[in-house]
Parts: sequence; C-alpha cells; structure tokens
Amino acid sequence: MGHYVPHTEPELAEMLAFVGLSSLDELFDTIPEALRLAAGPRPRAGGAERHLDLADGLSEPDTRHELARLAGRNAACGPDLVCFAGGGAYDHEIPTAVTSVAFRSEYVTAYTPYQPEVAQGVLQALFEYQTMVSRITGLAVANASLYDGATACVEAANLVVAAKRRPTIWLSQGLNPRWRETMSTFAVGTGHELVTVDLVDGRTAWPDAAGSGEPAALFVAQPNYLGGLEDVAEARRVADAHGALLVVAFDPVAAGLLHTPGSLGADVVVGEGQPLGTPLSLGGPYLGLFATTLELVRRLPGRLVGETVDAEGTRAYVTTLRTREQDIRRERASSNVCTNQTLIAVVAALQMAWLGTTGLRELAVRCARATRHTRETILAIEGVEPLADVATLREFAVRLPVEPATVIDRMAEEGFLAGIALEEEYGERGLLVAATERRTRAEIDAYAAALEKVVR
Amino acid sequence: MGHYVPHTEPELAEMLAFVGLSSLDELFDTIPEALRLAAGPRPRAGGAERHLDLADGLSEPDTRHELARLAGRNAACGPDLVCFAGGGAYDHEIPTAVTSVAFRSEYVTAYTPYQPEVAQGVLQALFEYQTMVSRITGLAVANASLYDGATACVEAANLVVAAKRRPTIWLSQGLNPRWRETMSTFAVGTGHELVTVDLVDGRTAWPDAAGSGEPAALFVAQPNYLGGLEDVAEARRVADAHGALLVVAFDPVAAGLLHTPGSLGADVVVGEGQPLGTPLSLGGPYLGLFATTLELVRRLPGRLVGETVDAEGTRAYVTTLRTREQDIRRERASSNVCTNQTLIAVVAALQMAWLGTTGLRELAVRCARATRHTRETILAIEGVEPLADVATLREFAVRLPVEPATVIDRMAEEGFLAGIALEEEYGERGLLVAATERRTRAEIDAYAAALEKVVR
Amino acid sequence: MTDVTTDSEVANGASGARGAKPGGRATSIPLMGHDEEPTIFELSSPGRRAWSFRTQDLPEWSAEELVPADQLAPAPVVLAEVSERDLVAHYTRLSHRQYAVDLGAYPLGSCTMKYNPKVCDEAASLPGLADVHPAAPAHLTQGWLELLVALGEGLCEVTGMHDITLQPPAGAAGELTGLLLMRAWHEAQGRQRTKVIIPDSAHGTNPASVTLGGYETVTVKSDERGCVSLAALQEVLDEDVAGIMLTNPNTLGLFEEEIAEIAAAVHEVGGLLYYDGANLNAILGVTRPGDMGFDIVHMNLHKTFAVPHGGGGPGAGPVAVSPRLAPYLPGPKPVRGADGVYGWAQPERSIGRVHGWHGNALALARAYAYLIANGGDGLRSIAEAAVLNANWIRHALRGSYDIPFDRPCMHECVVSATTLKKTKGVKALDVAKRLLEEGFHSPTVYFPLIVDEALMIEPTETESPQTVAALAEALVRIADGASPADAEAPRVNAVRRVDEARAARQLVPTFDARQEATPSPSPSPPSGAEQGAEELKAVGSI
Amino acid sequence: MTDVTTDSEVANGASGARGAKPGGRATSIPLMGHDEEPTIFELSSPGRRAWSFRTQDLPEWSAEELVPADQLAPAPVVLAEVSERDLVAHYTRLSHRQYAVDLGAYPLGSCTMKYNPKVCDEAASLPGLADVHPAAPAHLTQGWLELLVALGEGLCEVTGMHDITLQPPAGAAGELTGLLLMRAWHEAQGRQRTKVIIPDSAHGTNPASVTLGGYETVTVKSDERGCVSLAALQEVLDEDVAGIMLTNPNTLGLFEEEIAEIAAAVHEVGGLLYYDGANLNAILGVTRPGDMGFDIVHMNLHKTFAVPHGGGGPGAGPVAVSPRLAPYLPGPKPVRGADGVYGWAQPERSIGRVHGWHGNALALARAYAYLIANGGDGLRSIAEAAVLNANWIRHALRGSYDIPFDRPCMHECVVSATTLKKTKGVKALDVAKRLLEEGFHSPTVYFPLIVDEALMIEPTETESPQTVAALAEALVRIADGASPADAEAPRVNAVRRVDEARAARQLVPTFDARQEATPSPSPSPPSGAEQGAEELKAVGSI
Ligand SMILES: Cc1ncc(COP(=O)(O)O)c(C=O)c1O
Ligand SMILES: Cc1ncc(COP(=O)(O)O)c(C=O)c1O
Repeated sequence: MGHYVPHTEPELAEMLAFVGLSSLDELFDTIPEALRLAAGPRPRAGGAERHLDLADGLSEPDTRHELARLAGRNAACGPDLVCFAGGGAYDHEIPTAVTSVAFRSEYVTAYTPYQPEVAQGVLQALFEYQTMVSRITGLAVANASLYDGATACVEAANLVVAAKRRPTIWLSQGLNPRWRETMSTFAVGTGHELVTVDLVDGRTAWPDAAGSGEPAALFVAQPNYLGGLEDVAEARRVADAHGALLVVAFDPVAAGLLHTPGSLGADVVVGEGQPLGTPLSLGGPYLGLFATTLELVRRLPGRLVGETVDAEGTRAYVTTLRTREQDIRRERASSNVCTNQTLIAVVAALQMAWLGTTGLRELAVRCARATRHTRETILAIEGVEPLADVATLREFAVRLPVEPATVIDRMAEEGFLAGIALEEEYGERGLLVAATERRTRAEIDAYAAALEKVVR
Repeated sequence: MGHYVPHTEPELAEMLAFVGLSSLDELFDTIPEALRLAAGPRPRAGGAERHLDLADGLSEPDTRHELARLAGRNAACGPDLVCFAGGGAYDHEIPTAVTSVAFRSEYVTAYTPYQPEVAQGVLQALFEYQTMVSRITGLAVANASLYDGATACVEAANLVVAAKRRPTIWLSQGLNPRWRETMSTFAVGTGHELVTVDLVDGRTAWPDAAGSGEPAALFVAQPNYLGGLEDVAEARRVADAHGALLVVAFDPVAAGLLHTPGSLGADVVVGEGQPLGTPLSLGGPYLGLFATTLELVRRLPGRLVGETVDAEGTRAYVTTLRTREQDIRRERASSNVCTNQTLIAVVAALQMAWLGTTGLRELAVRCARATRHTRETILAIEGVEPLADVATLREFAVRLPVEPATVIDRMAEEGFLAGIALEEEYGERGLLVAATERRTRAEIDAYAAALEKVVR
Repeated sequence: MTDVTTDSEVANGASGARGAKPGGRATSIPLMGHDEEPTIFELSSPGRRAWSFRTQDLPEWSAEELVPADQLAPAPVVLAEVSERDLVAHYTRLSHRQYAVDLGAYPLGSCTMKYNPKVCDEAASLPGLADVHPAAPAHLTQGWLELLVALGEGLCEVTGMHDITLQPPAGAAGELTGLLLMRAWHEAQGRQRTKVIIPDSAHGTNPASVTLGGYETVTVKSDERGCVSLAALQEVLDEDVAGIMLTNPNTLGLFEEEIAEIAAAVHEVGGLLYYDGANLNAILGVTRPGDMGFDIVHMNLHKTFAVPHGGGGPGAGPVAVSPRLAPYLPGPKPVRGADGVYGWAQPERSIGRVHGWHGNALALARAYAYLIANGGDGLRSIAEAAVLNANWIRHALRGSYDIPFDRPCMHECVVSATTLKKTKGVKALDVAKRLLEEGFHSPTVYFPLIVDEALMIEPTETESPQTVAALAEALVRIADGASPADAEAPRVNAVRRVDEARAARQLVPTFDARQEATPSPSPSPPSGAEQGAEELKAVGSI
Repeated sequence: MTDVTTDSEVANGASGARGAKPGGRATSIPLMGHDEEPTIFELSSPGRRAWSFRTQDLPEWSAEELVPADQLAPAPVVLAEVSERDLVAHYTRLSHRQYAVDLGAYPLGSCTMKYNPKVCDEAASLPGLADVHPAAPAHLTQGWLELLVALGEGLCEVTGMHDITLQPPAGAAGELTGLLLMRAWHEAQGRQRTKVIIPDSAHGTNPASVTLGGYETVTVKSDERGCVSLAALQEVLDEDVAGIMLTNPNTLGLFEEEIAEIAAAVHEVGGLLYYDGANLNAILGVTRPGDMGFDIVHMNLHKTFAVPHGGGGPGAGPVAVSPRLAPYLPGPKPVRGADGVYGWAQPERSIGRVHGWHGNALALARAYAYLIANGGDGLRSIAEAAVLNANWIRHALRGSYDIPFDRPCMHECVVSATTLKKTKGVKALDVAKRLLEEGFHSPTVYFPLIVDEALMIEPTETESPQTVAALAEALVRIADGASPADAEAPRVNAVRRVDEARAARQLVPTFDARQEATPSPSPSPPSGAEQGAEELKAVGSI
C-alpha cells in the first residue's frame, strides 16, 4: 500500500472477508468495467491494460530532495533578492512567535468548526480576528475570511448589487488591476456592469455621472495601486450624491496611520491580508479581508463567528447567521464560499496581536520612512521621474528612461527585485516600487546605486 | 524594559508601591553598594559608573540576521558538504514527522515532571523511550537519558566501581577516544584507575591480566571506534574470568543487525543516541543511552520513570526509585545528574517508533550497504589501504598515502566531508569513514573519484 | 493585594468563579480545568508589546511628516497589547481547546479529513518557495513554474482531462470557474443556455455557484437507489440546459453506475458535464472523470491531496477540462516552452483571472509533494483503503442504524438515525454530540439533505482498521445506550452544548459588540420564520 | 463486528470502560475525556510502517551478506510498528497531557521557568548551525566558533569572570567540572585538600558533585536570617578546605550580604569560592559573582538564558573562572586567533574534556541569540522584574502562609505551610496539588530542606503583573479554603493524585515489565526503612 495507508496485508484480508469480498478490486464492482483502470503494477512498455501514467511514488527523502531542487530554481526574497516589489504582496517581518503558534497542528489540521464543543480554539481565534479586522477597518462586522483581496472585491460587488438592486459598479482605476480583472471575470456570470473611473494626477477623478445608470457602489483603493492616497471622504460624498454604497479596498498596514475607511463612511471594506503575517508565497494562500456595517450583515459573504454561551452559561463561540451560507440557502445564499482561508486568518490575528496598537503604527511609520527615502533617492537619478504627483505612503510609481521589464531583469542580477512593471494603462514605462519596514538605509542606497547604473 | 519583560511603567510603579519601594534600584538594597553595577543607560566613553560592557539589545530581526550570518559562515552537511564523517556523530535521515511533533512546545517548554498529574505527556514518552532502549540493548532497565555517550561511560564507570568495590576499569582502545578522555577527566575526582587495552587487528585483545588488580569491569565498544565488530561474547568470558562486569558501548543503529549486548551478557549498555533523530549540531545536544540489569537498578544514574496508578486506579507514570537521586540522597546519590536530555530522549522515542521493527533493520542494512560500497570503492584507489582487517558495519578506517588533515581540507573543496582524521594511537595517517543510509551510489562514486584526485 | 488588573478583568467580575481568568492561568486548557479562555483583548495592558523591527538607520520622520494632515488618523487603531509570552500562551491554550486530525479520527463525510503527511508541511515552508514574490519575472521563478506545470499534468492524468487551471483557491471557486467556462463555451458556440441541472443530493456550493454563474438551478431527484435517475434526467433535459453538475461517487457515497448514459444524454442536448471533485479520493487510480465523459472537473486538493484544512481553509480547487474547453481557461497559466524554459501564457480565449495572483500556491506545493510521494501506485491504494474502510463500517453499523441505501459504497457511507429518533428520541445531532464524548469527531450530520437524520461517515484511508473498529464500536454503543439524556451530550468536553440560536438572535460578532449585545438585525431576507427554521437546520450541517 | 484488533487491545480488556483506547480515538486528551493514552506498543500492528528512506541505488546486499554469521541477530529487535498517522497522533495526544511554560505560569522555584523567546528556537534550527559535523575542521566552522567565542565573552562579562568553558551540558556537570578545576589548581599548588563546604540550604547536586570530585562535604548551617553565618563558617574553615560552594542569592532567594567577608575568609585559608549559578537570573546586570570574589562560576543557561527545559533537558552549564584557573579549563576551547581566524585550542594545563564533543552546542546558540537580543540593558531589566515579581508575591502571601525569612528577597521567595498543616491538616504538597486545579503549575515544594513544608515560588520576569496577581490570589484562596479534602486534589486534571509509593515498590520501568510487575529489587543500598522514608520525602522535591 502507499506510504500513508496503514493497512497491512493480513488486515486487508480480514476486512475484506468481513464485508464479504475476496479482493480489493471487488470493492469497485459498481464501476462499469469499461471505465476502470487496472490495478497492480504498471505494465512496462506497451502493456495492454490502462493505468495511470504516473511514476511510482517516491520515498519521503526523495520527495524532499525534489522539492528542494525546485525551490532552488527560484530567486527568493531575502538571501537572493532584496525586495522592492509590492503591488499587493509585501515583504514584511514575520516573527517566529506568530508562525510557530499559528501553525500548531490543532489549527492546521482542524476542519471548519462544525462541532463548536470541540472547536473553541479556532472559533475564538476567528472571533478575535473578526474583532481586529473590525477595528482596523472601522466597521462593525467582519467575516472570518475570504480567499484574497481580488475575490473579496468580487464578493463586495455581489453584496452591493444585491443590496442596491442596481447592476452597475464604478471602479476606480486605482484599484489593483488584477483585482479588477478578477471582478470582470465573475461579472460575466452575475451580469454586473463594471465602469472604470480613471486616475488623474494619481487620484480617482470621480465623474458626476457615467454611462448606464446609477451605480450600486463606488470602489476605491486606499492607498491606490500607484501608492497614492485617495480622498475617501470625497468618494463618500460622490457615492451619496448617487445614492450609492462605498466600498474601500484598504491596505491593513495603512491602518497604522490613516483614518479607517469606516470612520470616513465606507459601507464595505475589503482588503488583502497578506501583509499581516503571510509570506510572499508566489501569491497564495493570501487572505481576503471583508468588513461591513451591521445593516448589511445579512448579506455578508462567508462565515461569521459569534459569541454565545453553552448549556451551563459558559462563554462560547459558534459560527452564526448561517442562513446566509450556501449549505443552508443553496442557490439563494449570499455567496458560494465554503472553504475559506481560516488558517491565514488565525495567522493574521496573531500578527495583529503581535503588533498591537503601537506596533501597527510603528509598522506603518517604518514602511513610510523607507518608502520616502527610496523615493527621494531614486528620483535623484537622472531620467527617473514620478509617474503622478500625489502623496504616497508605502509604495510609489515612477517613469523610467528604459523599459521596466529590462530594468527588473538587470536589477535582479544586482540582487534586487526592483519592483513591478506597471500596466500600459497607467502610462509609459512605469515601475511600481515598495519599501517595507524591513528595508534599511544601506539596502535602499545600494538599490538606488544599482538602479542608476542600470538605467544609465 | 527588555523585549521579554511585560511590565509597563505604570505597572512597575504600582507594584513597587505595593512592596513599599519607590525605585527599582531599591530592590537590590540588600546587595552591598560596593558590589553593585549601575542602572540606567551605559555612560558613553569613559563614564565613571560600572556597567556591563555589553552592547544594547538587538531587535528580533537583527538578532535573526546575526545568527543567520554566523550560520552562513559554516559549511553544513547537506547543501555544502556530502557527509562521510562519523566517529560518533552520523548524518542520518530525520523525518519531518518526528521533528515537528517532538518539538511541540508542550515537550520543549516543560520542566522535569515533578508534578506527575500534569506531566503525563513527558512521563509516558519517557516510559516508552525506556522500553525501546531496553529492547535495543537487551537489558531490563534503561534510564530516562544522560548527557551523551561520553558521560554515559563516566556514569557506567561510577556504577561498576561502586557495585564491585574495585577501582580499576579496563577500557578497550576501541572505545571512542574522546569518551575515554572524558572518563579520564572525571576519574581524577573518583580515583578510578583506567587501563587501556589495545586493539590488535582492529579488535580488542583482552589480556589475561593487567597491572594493578582485578578490574571492576571491561568496557568494549560495538562496533568499535574503527568500525570493527568486536567479539562481545568473548569479552563476557574474559570479564567472567576476572569476576568483572561487562559494559558495552553500543551503537543503536547496530541494533538493527547485531545481537543485543544484553543477549550476550552485558551488565551495562551505554551509547550515543544521536543517530536516533538528532542532527549533527556540532556535537550537542546529544543523548546518553544507559541500560542495565534489574540487579543493578538501585545504582542506576539519572531519572527513571515507572508505571503506577492514580487515586482512581487509572494507569499513570511517575519518576521513581528517586532515592538514588541527588536531590534526595545528596552526597550519597548514585550520580549528580539532575537536568538530563529529556527532549532528545523524546525525539529518540519518536524516531524509534518511526523506524519500528523493520525500519531499524532496514536502516542498519542500508548503512552497511553504503559503507561496504564506499569501502570497496576507495580501497580500489592506489595507496588507500585498510587500517585493520576486521569486519565492519557502518564505518571503517583506512590508511592514506597523504596526511588525512590535508585530504579532509582538499575534499571539502570538492564538496565532501571526507571523514575524521584518526588519532596517532591507531597508527599513521588513518582516516575514519562512515556512510549512512543517506548516501547514494552517485555520491559515493563521486566521493571516491574526488579522493582519488586528492590523494594522487 | 493591590489592584494590578486590566480593565477587562474588572469587567469580568470576581475571579475565582468559573470564567475567563486573567494572566498566565491555564484553567481554560482542559488539562487544567474547564474555564473560558479570556480573549486576547482581556489580556491586553496598554503599553505592553511583543513587536520588534529591524534597525533601519533611516531619518526618523514622524507620522506628521510622513502623512498629509487630512489623511492622518487622530489616534492609532486600538489593538490588543500583549507580551510575546502572553501572545504565545493564549493561542497555545486555545489550541488545546481544538480538535484536529492530528489528535484523532475525524470521520466527517464529504470533507475527507485524512492525515496530511508532514513532509508536505516542509515543502510549503521552504524559503525557496515561500519567499518568492508573485510578480517576479518567470526567469526568476523557474522552480515554481516547473512545479505548477508538473502538478497540473499529474492532476490531468489522475482525472483523465486535457488541461487545467490551478488558480481557484477552493472547491466552490473551482465550481464557479467551471460554470464560467461552461458559459464561455456555450457563448462561443452562439448558444444562450439558462439552466444547470443538479441532483437533490448535491452540496450547497453547487447551486450557489450556479446562481453566481448566471444560471438557474434545476434540481433532479435521486431515485430509490440514491442515484440520478436517467428517466428523471431525461425529463429536464432540453436545449436550455447548459450542463449538469455531478459528483461521482455522489454524496451518498454511491457510484453513479449509469454515468456513461447520463453523459451521453447531456451531450446529446449540447450540454456539458461538470464533475464536483469533492469525492475524488474514492476513485484515485481506479476510474477517471474524463473517461466517464465529464468536460469539466474540479478537485479539492484539501480533501484528496492532503492539503490540511486549516480550520476551514486555505484549500485549492484546480479545474481541469477536456480539449474543447482548454482555450477558455483562466490565465496567466504556467507553461513549459519548447526549449524547456517555463513561462506564463494567456489561453487564447481565456475567461480571465479568477484569483488575484496564481491561486493558493503553497497549497499547490503541498499537493505536489503528496502526488509524487504517492505516485500512481500509491494513489490507487488510497482509494482502495478508503473504500474498504467505509464498507467495513457500513457492515458494522447494520442493525444499529438505518442504512437507507445499503449497497456497496465508495469512500463514505450514509446512515440514518430515523429509527433511533422514533424509538428513543435520539436525533442524529445527539449521536454526533455523544461521539464527541467517545473521543471522536462526529460525522457530518443532516447532509445530504435527501436522507432523514443523516450521518455521513468517511473514515478515510489513513485510519487504521483498529481505529475504524473503535469508531464503529462507539457508534454501536451509542445506539445501544441511546436515551433522552443524550440531548445533554457532550458532557466531558471543553464546553457543553453550545447555544447556536442565541448566537444568531443576539449577534455578538466582535469583542466590542459584547457589551451592547445587539438583537440580530432584522428586516432583510430571509424572513423571520424561514430564518428560524433554517437556523435550526443549520446546526451541524456542512 | 470483526476482530480487527491488536494483541494488546485484547490484553486491555473490553473497550468502552475507562482505559487506554485503541486507534485514533482521542479520549485521552483532556478535551475529549479522561482516559489513559495507550502506549505506542499498544498501537502497534506488525508490518505497519512509517519509515521511508532515500533511494540509494546500491547493490542490495542482504543482512547475511553484510554481517558475519556469528554477529547477526537471529531476529530484528521488536519495536512499535505504527503508521506516521498514528505516530503523530499518539505523541500529539500525549502533548495534550503535559503542562508547559507555553501554556501558563510555572512558578517552580530554583528552576527559573521563564518564557523562552521563539526567535531562539529559530536560531537552533538554522541548517547552517544544526547540520554541522562536530569533527569538521575549524576553517569550515568559523561561524560556530565565532558564536561560541562571543557567547563565552558575554557570559564572562555578565559574571565578572576571566575565561570560560562551554562544554558542561548541565548545571551539575558544571559543578563537577568546577570541582575538578578546584582540585587541579590545588594540586598544582602542591596541596592535598579534602573538604568542600556547602550550606545546608544547598541544592542536592552540590553535595553529589562534591563526592564525585573526590571531596568530602562539610555542611555549614544557615543562620536565623537564612544566610551563611560567618561565625559558623569560620568554625569549619581550615587548611583541609578546598573551597566552598554557594549560590547567591541562595536557595531561600536571599542575597548573602556578607559575601565579601565570606570570600575573604575562604581565600584566607587558601580555599576557592564556587558559585552555583542557578540563581543568576536575580542579579543580571546588577552584581557579578566575580566582583563578589568567586573563583569559579557555573551558569544554568536553561534557567537564566532561556534555553527551554525540554521536560528536563537538555540544558547547558558553562563554567567561568578567574584568571588563575583559566589554564586548567577543559579543552579543546574555541578561540579567536590574532588574525581574526577562529580555531580550537587546548588550555595549557587542561583537566581534559568533560563532554564527548563541544557541549550542548545548539543550546548555546539559543543562549547567544537571547544574550544579544537582550543586551546589557535588557539583562538588567530581567533581574529587576524578576525580583519585583517575587517581592510582590511575598507581600501578597503574608497572612496566608508562614514566611520564614520575611525580608526583601531576590527572584524567588520561600513560604511555608507549617501553620496550615498544624491548623487545617493541609501540607505543602496539598497546596501544590490544589494549585494544579487552579490552572497553575505548583511551586517547588520541600526545598530548601531547611524550611519546613516549604513552597518555593519563582514567578520570573516574563510573567505579567496580572499573572503574578492571579497566582497570589489562587494561593490565598487555597489557604483560606484549606481543608482535609485538599488531600484529594487534584480533581480536575488529566489524572488524579499519582501513587508514587507503588511505582517504587512494584517497579515497572518498561512496557515489557508491565505483565510481570516485579516487586522492587532489594538488598542493595539504601536499606528498606531509609528507602521508604526517603521515597516519601522525594515526593515533589526538586
Ligand atoms: C460535495 C462537495 N462539493 C463542494 C464542496 C466545496 O468545496 P470548498 O469547501 O473547497 O469550497 C464540498 C466541500 O465542503 C463538498 O463536500
Ligand atoms: C540551586 C541549583 N543548583 C544546581 C542545579 C543543577 O543544575 P542542573 O539541573 O542543570 O544540573 C539546580 C537545578 O535544578 C539548582 O536549582
């Protein structure tokens, strides 16, 4: 049997006898013969029987070697590359304390807490997570996680359209372009109309009106994709003028310095929770943050944990308002999400607890300092210009004298992940640069020196 | 306050007030002024006050960077060097399953199980460890660990001298020379006389008699330091002839193939448990294995866990025969050992459970195969000769045509840790070579090719 | 004694009583007692901290210098302020209040809670995989791309499909992706289809995804054998049907024997077949959805490929398709170039991306480790043992529980407590709670919906015969001793039965809402009555 | 139901009863019940396996071909045979039956059970440290050598000493090393000394080490202030005295104020002063043994420098010495050459090695991480908070417990249950067991031996004021409510009070001995009566 199947031959025989069978193959007698693959060892070249065309299993050490070989073919941030790339995925400090506790096997190998009596650990951690997300977004309710920032936007779109019964949504061009693309993909099914509102001077220039009817909501990113700080209060005013809801895509690190979107009137806040303790991971698993007002809670997608008591009055936690969910309401559910990103939410809760009030601010300040120093240093390089004249926080966009893709490749040779090449829609030869609290003056200065060489 | 002191300023003030003090310094009023260092920030250059001459604390990420920098200055087995060194420290497979469970924080951050009611985890793991050590040594009782192989020998010496009331011990020259040196160090305190018995043709040539009186015990290593298989039954006969006890230093991996020392009549078995799941670690923490007969149990050094019941008759475990221990018997204790290597014993228990009956044999067989192939391949190199003509298992000694130290250095440049240079006492230009189950034919052949180049 | 206490401690009232205890007291871990664990907020003390950052050596610009005045928050967001010590202790204590696969059996039908080999954890934590930026150019991520391509090929082989997207981060996301592929394909054929057929035994995500895919759900009833009836299917099949979503084995753990005929019938009207891969564990190396005639297949790698569930995620839900659907797959897709160099490519008529980056990559790395460690031979043995365990337990439970469809099952078996309820007043839910007292997680209950008082038991292949026997024995003992007192269960666990109704009625979704414990917001759908009934039904469902 | 059972399961009798349960049943974890956990041997099934080795591609020589016939064991040693799944589950369940610092406070006096920062765990698991062969030549291990040298220098600075050996793997090993240094030094001076003085409050390892060092222990009584009386000391000081072993603060948590005078007196007769560093946590950055006049100092890095205790080890017990003893230190010693290149050197008149390699190196790496993370400033704040916490609790317990030496203490305070025992029949041991019910580990009891019904409480600096208050409150509550029923405690933990006497009487040291449960072997020392008495005293001691 395979590595992870415990049954010994005598046990198999005994069990088969108990169920009245004499071979493992007979277990599959209900499967029509024509559909069945053959059991037993794969026939060497040209055998007649149909088998999976997969190599035989590797031993564990061989498996490890293979994975290590693959890992060795990547340039990782840290030893290989000093990271100045962001665009929704940031190189933040992840303390050992957070990882070692969050990845305890009770959290890792549990299922969705369907039996609350033996799942208080995950439930309480999620309740605390919800509280923290509620606080950093400034809204009363947060769910227990969604897949990532992009799909959180998709869920927000579904929510606002259902709440407003209007199919149109205005999307700031400052919303992450990959998130907008994801929204477009899903809008085909739901029939939403997505209208992009351009950035002007690095900020969203909300129109008085735009095609096809009043919007259900405005979506704005804070900071936006180019790193610019948006005027959320202004967005709220525009939304009000249209009787629309306001959805803010918020960077949780920004919560260390900026007004919470909730305090500025946002109805829904979404975000990418990766900066809260999750490594870059080629983009996943990440964490979709989702918060909203109490008024909209019945439309909340995904799971929600609530406090209650047990039969003896002891404080306890349980998933609640479950009638929103697909397993109960099926085709009328507020969302189809079932498996979410619980473990990443637990990580984020630990990371936020590790940061605390002062740490969250300190984190944001340190990111902002590194970003400002990077910005000032590279703007001093001839031919490097700001892409937009807007206040930034932890990321900024520049126009380069050379193709960004080329710059990124050559900077990699110098030991830097230089940033992200910007989409054409934002203008020519744009590079998006982020510097986190992990970047030191020495690294930034070396980066600037390398960039100067490369763009020359 | 330091990173790991939770007290806030107001809390400190409140607590000080409660104990009737007004400053932290006053806490140390019982310490004579002349002996006190000054509090507060270190005076910059030339300040008058006495402070610790230590840098201020680093942040956690800075600490991590510093440790990573140091780690980066070592050539590690694995990515940097393919390991053919042994000599009591072997490069064995350590499965993730073992490490991840043994290093759960309940095991890592517990103390010695003084309150058995809340320490059944560690106690039962040790009970299982004792059982496994008892089985692989073939003796009825094993303790719950000692520091390492060397100090286990020291404890064995103390035991046999006390049991026999004879101060003399015969040590096979095949016992690890570092272990013999450690025994000599401690023999100065206990007044034992250690008599070394030479190897002839790679095996201990037990004399009919040797200076200064009858020995309390014979110590023989199986396999011995040069990798040779000793005749333990013969050692037993010699011991009997002298009315002496027999102590066998046994490699746990050898238990996969060889007779257990207990089955051949050993009274005490000691050993180095590192091969059971512990990384090379520059030599520590390792694990001293120690087993003996029921007759000698009252002289057992270190802790012993026994099975018992709780007040309701439920099976439970507890440290037992504690009157042997230093905290009770003080100067009359069987040993001074208090803190031992519990966590490493837990690791070893997991590793032995991971191996199981078939795995332990398979491990030994695979080591032996790799060793034989290595031996055959390098003995084919001109000028490389066997140091002794004796059957070996997982390690062997050769005589090189060049200085071993030079060979080791040059082989490191080729990506191999070639082995261990043997002490002069074993003959000239000796190299000790070990190949574990991790070594493949490709690695061994590359090693031989490199060696051929290097000794040419 | 002084009053070194936190605010919240005061709020909690006198300690000594059962309740959340402050500080390093561990009465909340079952080893030490049965108290509540305080929230992290109740452990907070202003000014305390765990955080620590790298020395940057940068100008120490203040918040005011860094942020325009109108953007700067007047005060920082208040979070818990704890030491690393309390942080670690709190979440370690919580972990002792949590059941998990690594502690024991978890026979939760449909969820495939098997043991996840630790070697896969190691794969996911390799810095060379974990510390790679998703926007790094392809030539810097050849290892990742090679892994993704190889995983995709392996999964296509296992399912008998042609091409694949690894982007969907969970099963439901895979379903919706599949439905959008279906839609794109039909549209490319110039067809406007409106309906998707789903059996009444289907998982709730299926109909929910159908709605989001812009289709209408048409439910087809299962027949007396627990399978899709070809006749009933024929009745609803017409030119408006975009496709059918099936899982095979279905949620009763039964193989749809007429699958070839079903496929033919659906294809006949121009519809597509979607395979819900939640139950793939049963057929690894035994039969393949592609060979059965399916056009679109999603996999739950967190079920079949040993990605641990993480308390509810993250998972991964790749979608594999037949050749005609390949051009529509989401992009960018990892591909191997003719020169052996890997890169990203956009399928010709891609529906676009369904994830912000490339899906749950580290979960995919785990699955890849699992795939190569098992290999073709290992995968089949998984199915064999999983199916054997389920049948064994079905046999063992005969006589103690109703077995609505008592014929050879695949990897799970559904039994019912109908008779128990009638004769002893003991419901499926009570059996579930009693099982918690017996040291097992309970099976899935009240699903599939077509079985009354359903208990859906999936032992999985990683449970030994001894464990399966112990589970069966416990279930038999529960049935034998069933009494109204079982409504009191569980009695030996960390908390007693939890008041789910109150949680919904009096919503406390955050620590901050605790004080003001709001009655649940009202007049949004569903209506009160419906709500109550459904909330009740929700208990213990999946 | 069939009989798929292991032998041992049968031996265990009918399941269903309380007892060790087979398979993946988790009633042994307190979350799920209060059963025993079966041993790994009872989970074993012949032929099952977890192991997996690398593909070697070597000739498949058989055991018979590899080993001479007379050496080959007729059959392999029988070990447990389990799946990885059962292996992981079993030891994960056992971990739920274990209290630990990471779960809550552990105020075990003398043991310094403080929180160990997780960053140090990471240090110990870096492959560049963990995967280094101890015999690798110095030029391949420069990082390790640099670390060891820097750690040694830092520890010398902290203790005010001149040079150091890092070899001793624990405190007791450090003690013996120190005594051998003492002996070597005296011998080099041409003196034969025979006695070592130890206060009656000393830890048992001190006298045990003295014996092994070849000396005789002379006990000196503590005075009414709990300290070494200079007068009593003078009485035993003579030319036979090799030295004195002290811990300062002593085991009562009191600072020996006359230490300078003691040092002078001992030096006067040519003796040396040995510092037992178990209590170093109290004086970090505040005062230094070297400045007090000590010649030899051992440190318990597993107490003061946050090496976790691991359930009883491994630790590390470096020994630092004054200049005149440096030439005798064990070797090889890590050294920095003039050229900045590191290497190993043998001290001139080295006593030889005291460890098979270089000591518990990975524990030393943890300690180094802790040292540089705290730095000089951080170390002092550790002492301050540790001492403040202890004094706070001393004040809080006044009125509830006897406080034999009620004056300012250092990092721990010793209280006594003498009055409680007299008035309510509640012993220190009962208080300890009651505290387990309150969610705390108990203090050290019955140590130091000079205090009747001693409870030795060391909160450490990592416990917050809230935790210290909760601990005090629990202790006060226990004293207030003390009653003979406390002899029943603990009642809410995984097991009830454990029968220690039976364990010794009827020795079962292995699973294999279980069946034949041997009455304890007899006629070796100590004699029966002594044994019984001492066994009783042993309960709960350290
Ligand atoms: C039959 C079935 N289909 C679909 C799903 C949905 O998968 P996921 O939870 O990954 O979204 C599940 C999982 O719960 C399931 O059991
Ligand atoms: C005062 C004192 N001295 C010495 C020791 C012995 O140290 P170790 O247990 O590390 O051998 C201890 C530890 O228990 C102690 O508390």
